[in-house]
Amino acid sequence: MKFIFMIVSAIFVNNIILAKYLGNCPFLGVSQKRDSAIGMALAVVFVLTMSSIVTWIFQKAFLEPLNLVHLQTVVFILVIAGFVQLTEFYVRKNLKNLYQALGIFLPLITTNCAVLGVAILCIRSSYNFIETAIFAFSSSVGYGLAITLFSGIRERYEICHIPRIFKGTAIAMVSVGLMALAFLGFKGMA
Amino acid sequence: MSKMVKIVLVIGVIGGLSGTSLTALKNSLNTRIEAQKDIYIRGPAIKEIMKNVENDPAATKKEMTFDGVKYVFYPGFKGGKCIAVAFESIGPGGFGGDIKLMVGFNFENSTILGVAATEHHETPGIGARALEFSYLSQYYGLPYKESFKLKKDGGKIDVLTGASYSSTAIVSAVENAAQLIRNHQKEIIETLEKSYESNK
Amino acid sequence: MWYSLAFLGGLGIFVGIALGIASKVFYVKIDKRILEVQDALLGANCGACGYAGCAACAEAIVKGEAPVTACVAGGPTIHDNVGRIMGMEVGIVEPKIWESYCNGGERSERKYIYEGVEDCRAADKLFKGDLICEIGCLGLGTCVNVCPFDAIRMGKNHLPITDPSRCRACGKCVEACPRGIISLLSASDRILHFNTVEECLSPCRQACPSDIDIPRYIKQIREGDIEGALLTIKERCPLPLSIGRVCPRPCEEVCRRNLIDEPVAINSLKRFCADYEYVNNKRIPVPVLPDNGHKVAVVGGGPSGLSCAYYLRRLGYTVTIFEAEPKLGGMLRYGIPEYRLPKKILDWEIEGILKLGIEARKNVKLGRDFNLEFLFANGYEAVYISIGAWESYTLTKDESPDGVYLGTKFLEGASKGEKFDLGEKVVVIGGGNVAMDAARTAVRMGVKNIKLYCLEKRCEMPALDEEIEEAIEEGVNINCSWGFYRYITDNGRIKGIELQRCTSVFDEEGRFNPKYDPSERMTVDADSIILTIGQHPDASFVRPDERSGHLKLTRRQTIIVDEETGETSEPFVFAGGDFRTGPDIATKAISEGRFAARSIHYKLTEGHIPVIKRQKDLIPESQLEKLEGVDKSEKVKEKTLPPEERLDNFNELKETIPEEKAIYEAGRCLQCGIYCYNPYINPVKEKKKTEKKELSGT
Amino acid sequence: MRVISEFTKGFWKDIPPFRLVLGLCPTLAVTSAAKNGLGMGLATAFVLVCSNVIISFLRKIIPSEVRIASYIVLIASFVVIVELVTQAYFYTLYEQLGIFIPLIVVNCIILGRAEAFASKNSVIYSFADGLGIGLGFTISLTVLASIREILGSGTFFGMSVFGKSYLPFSFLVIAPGAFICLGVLLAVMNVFKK
Repeated sequence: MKFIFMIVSAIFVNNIILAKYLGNCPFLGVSQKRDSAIGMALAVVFVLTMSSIVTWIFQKAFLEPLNLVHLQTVVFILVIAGFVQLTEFYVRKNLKNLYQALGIFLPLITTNCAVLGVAILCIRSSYNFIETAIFAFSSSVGYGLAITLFSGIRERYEICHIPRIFKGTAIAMVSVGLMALAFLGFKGMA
Repeated sequence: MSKMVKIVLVIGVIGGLSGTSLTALKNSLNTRIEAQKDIYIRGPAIKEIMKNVENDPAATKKEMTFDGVKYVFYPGFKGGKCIAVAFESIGPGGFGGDIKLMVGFNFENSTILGVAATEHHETPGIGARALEFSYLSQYYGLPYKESFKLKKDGGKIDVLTGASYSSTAIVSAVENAAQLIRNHQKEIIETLEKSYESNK
Repeated sequence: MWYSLAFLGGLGIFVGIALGIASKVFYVKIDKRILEVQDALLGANCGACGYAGCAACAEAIVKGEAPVTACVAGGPTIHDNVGRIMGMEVGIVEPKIWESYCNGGERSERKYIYEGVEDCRAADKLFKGDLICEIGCLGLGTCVNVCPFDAIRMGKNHLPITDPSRCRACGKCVEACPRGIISLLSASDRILHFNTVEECLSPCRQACPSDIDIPRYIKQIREGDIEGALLTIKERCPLPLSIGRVCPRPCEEVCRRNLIDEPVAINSLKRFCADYEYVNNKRIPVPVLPDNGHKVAVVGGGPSGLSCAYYLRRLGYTVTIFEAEPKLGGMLRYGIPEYRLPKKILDWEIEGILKLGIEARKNVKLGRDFNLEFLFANGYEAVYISIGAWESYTLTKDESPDGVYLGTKFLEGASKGEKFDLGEKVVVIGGGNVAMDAARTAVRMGVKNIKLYCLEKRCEMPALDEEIEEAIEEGVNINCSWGFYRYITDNGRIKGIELQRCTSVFDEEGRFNPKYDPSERMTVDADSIILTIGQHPDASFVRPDERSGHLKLTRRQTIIVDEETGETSEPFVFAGGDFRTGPDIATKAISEGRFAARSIHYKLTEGHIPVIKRQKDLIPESQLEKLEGVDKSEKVKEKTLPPEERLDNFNELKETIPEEKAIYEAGRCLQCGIYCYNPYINPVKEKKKTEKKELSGT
Repeated sequence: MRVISEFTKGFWKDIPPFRLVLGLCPTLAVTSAAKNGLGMGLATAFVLVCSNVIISFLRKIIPSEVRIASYIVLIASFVVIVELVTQAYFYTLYEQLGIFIPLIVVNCIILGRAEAFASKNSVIYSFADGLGIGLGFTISLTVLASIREILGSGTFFGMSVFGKSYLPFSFLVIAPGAFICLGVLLAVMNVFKK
């Protein structure tokens, strides 16, 4: 039951983009087309889950025993960057189709604050290993949901007449706001 | 190959230097950070809970270990006698993670002296409402010898609508703290009075 | 303290080593330019540009899909650097030219009245738009809205027009247009383009063997942009001076004006453009890409070989033509008589082609002086063989008696100025254009009595009507439905020929299979006989012990190539022209040459040749039954020398039409699409200036 | 004089996040109160200036293959310094900004300036650039935060603006309000854009 609440909360109520303001730059950048949005979503699910797990292990295996918790930020970002880069190298060489679909989004994730943010959140909320995995996975699913839905909205904007000054990022921000407002309706579920 | 060595060397040196200097900084700032936490987090909570004491609870804090868990007790004295104590208790499973509460106990009449939040990640306006005085005040003055339960579990505690998760976390935090007092009240009072004496 | 030093330093070293090794182990080859651009970019992988990271963005910039300013995060400094990198390549990245192929749009009838969102994409979703024409411009201006540079606007006729000075060729409009009307093609894209079945092709474009964009150049002539028209023609035909004179004009046969009056004089207009360049003696520069380092050999300097060499050169290849004869031009030089194509003009035209930087080696024959091994050993990466079809068929298996001349040899000799002892009575056997050329050449050599015999009935004769009529005017006596029976000789010298009645030429399946009635025979006296009954290639260079032995030939000695690519069974060897098709018209040979250029280009740069659905047969929907709203108008004809002035000289027969007539004639063009045409364009006075502007973009 | 232009471009020409649409997460997350906006802006500016200076200083030593990794480590180190210092001296701010202090590391503006500017320019220009862009970011954040605080809570830097009778437009304090407020501000900026 606790896990179900955790999942629902992470996907809908505390959606990392719409409620926690994480990962906005790539969210706005890659949401212009549905296909790339879906690719990005899947890549985020993979990287976010994996890197949260890896950083959790680093935290518990090295940082806490060695009393180096204050180096968390440096270590995490280095680990995530290295991990993502390695995955990209591997996928590009050995899984060409996957690379075309997902791999090209991998480097983008290094500087996606959602990835580092969720990794730190898991530690700050003192989640155990399983909770970390579930929380990270469902948060990333929430990210994927938001970016996919949003890309649909943005594709629609192409055929709408938008006031000149609102064209581009401005209208995108306003619509993210409206989407966040809609997601606020999920609050009752908590 | 020499290029490879250079790459590895540069990044290693940068990493090592930054690690060392950050640790040095951390060590030099550590006491200040702890003091800040006392002032800004626990301080206000304790002040809110303990109003009529002669000492500064934060200055007379004392660490004790029960069942392998470290607790920091903030005692309140009146005429050299320990009449109250406050300490941090963790309520697992709040909506945004664990909730940390400062729970105060009045030894004079065996009631809860007060409850105040020190750390939480609840949603503002929703779960966070459960951490405001208006909700937490229902605990004030309740006897701690009985266990604390929500009304739906047969207890006396109201659930805040829309914040059931936070309410549950709070009640379990208070109950955990009460349990510790129930089991170790004497021991705690003795230790605290002894150290108060010796510090005087 | 030491922990942190060791731990963070160690972690750094570990990450460094791991990435270093991984980048070697998982190394993937990437275009050098992409790496350069990527290096210049931010490297933050922030995604603000809309691409998946800096690598993807760099790729898009190099491909020209993204502007050099794509990196939002980078700011002007990075834009400058990227621009500099791309700028170094400007010579290679050709400017792309915006074009919308739809001339129709509103000309089409409507299926229903559309009142939805003012957006073509939305309109297109509803039963493929409100127009009957499902490929035409919907005219709702989506391209105008998506253009980030305000370069597009809707013209008066609801067709988009662009301002070339503003267009950055970003491709947003191409992507947005649901009909795929807009294209951004560079000069080389256009050279590599062949008509496909998906396009909106007017009947004349469908019929043109060279795929010339006929309505476009006619429109340019109407607007007075003759140089532009010539460049349009030269995208598909490098020899407009010659083709404008000798083409049998399959385009005019299908011109929609045939339904009303007479076809537009398409070929005369082409000749007009070409002569404009020739008469003013200024070579209009054509875009040629910088050298790309690839070397290609073209064997055979006829129209097909010249075409292949010309287009490869324009794409940046180093090309060498190997020609067996002392001069280039092939059948255009040696098969077409002077009065139809003056050699001076042909020389000027070929000189123009060679001036682009093509080397020509003359008097060297494949199989005699060199072979394929020699070419590949000398650094040529691909070979195009277009040796033509020069061997004439004969009527008997034995050696022909004295006084029997083979058509090609006769014409070749005549064009080289050789003297022939034809006697007084000459018989020409054959009914094609070569027969007419031979007979009319004989007329100009002073022969008075020329009889021509052919198997076909008058209406079946493959020669152009115009040619036949002109031959009759010049006194050639044409006799149909006669076939050869035997020669009559005297001491090995021809005396006459015995003919038999031919009842039918083709069998029920349309194959050449003549039937004779042996009971009806006649004998004709002749001092000499010219045989023009067809040619075949001379494939004697194919030797089993050489690389050429891999080439496959048909029974008629023509070569077998892959229909989709023009490549022979031997890799990197391509073939075309008459060598592949057997004797055919020059325009077809030119098209084959360009097609081979395309294939060679893809083969050498990308390794494989993309296959397209080429339009070959006429598209049935485009064959209209009647035209509405079109007024009759008279066709402009080229001025022809009167028959009495032609008999004793090889002066050019026809004159170029003058400019005002050309513009008038261009005005007769209906600017057809597949389904629609424009009845309102008529050969009326000059267009107003504003309207000119309106049209220039489309 | 170039120093001055490098410095001033951050205030209008390249002002983030309005002109350079980057660093949106902190822009949205911490601007519910003017104090937080100012604090976050200054923290970011500090990291930006320090990292710009040190990266420009080391630009000839760091091999290009690992430059991004090295930059990240350097930036992260300054972030940790900010983290520790705010914790020690501005504890309430530290609590308010929460995880957005460590997330300064992944703010594209910082890595962006490091790569685009500091790695190619001398220390003095990099300093000017970092300071300009950093202060520009601070101004943006403070402006946005002020709007949200004044309208959303009726206060400015914690001081009541409209008095007790004002019913705060509390929508602006939560996430949707943040997005829409920024959207409208971007549109307003577009009015001035040529």
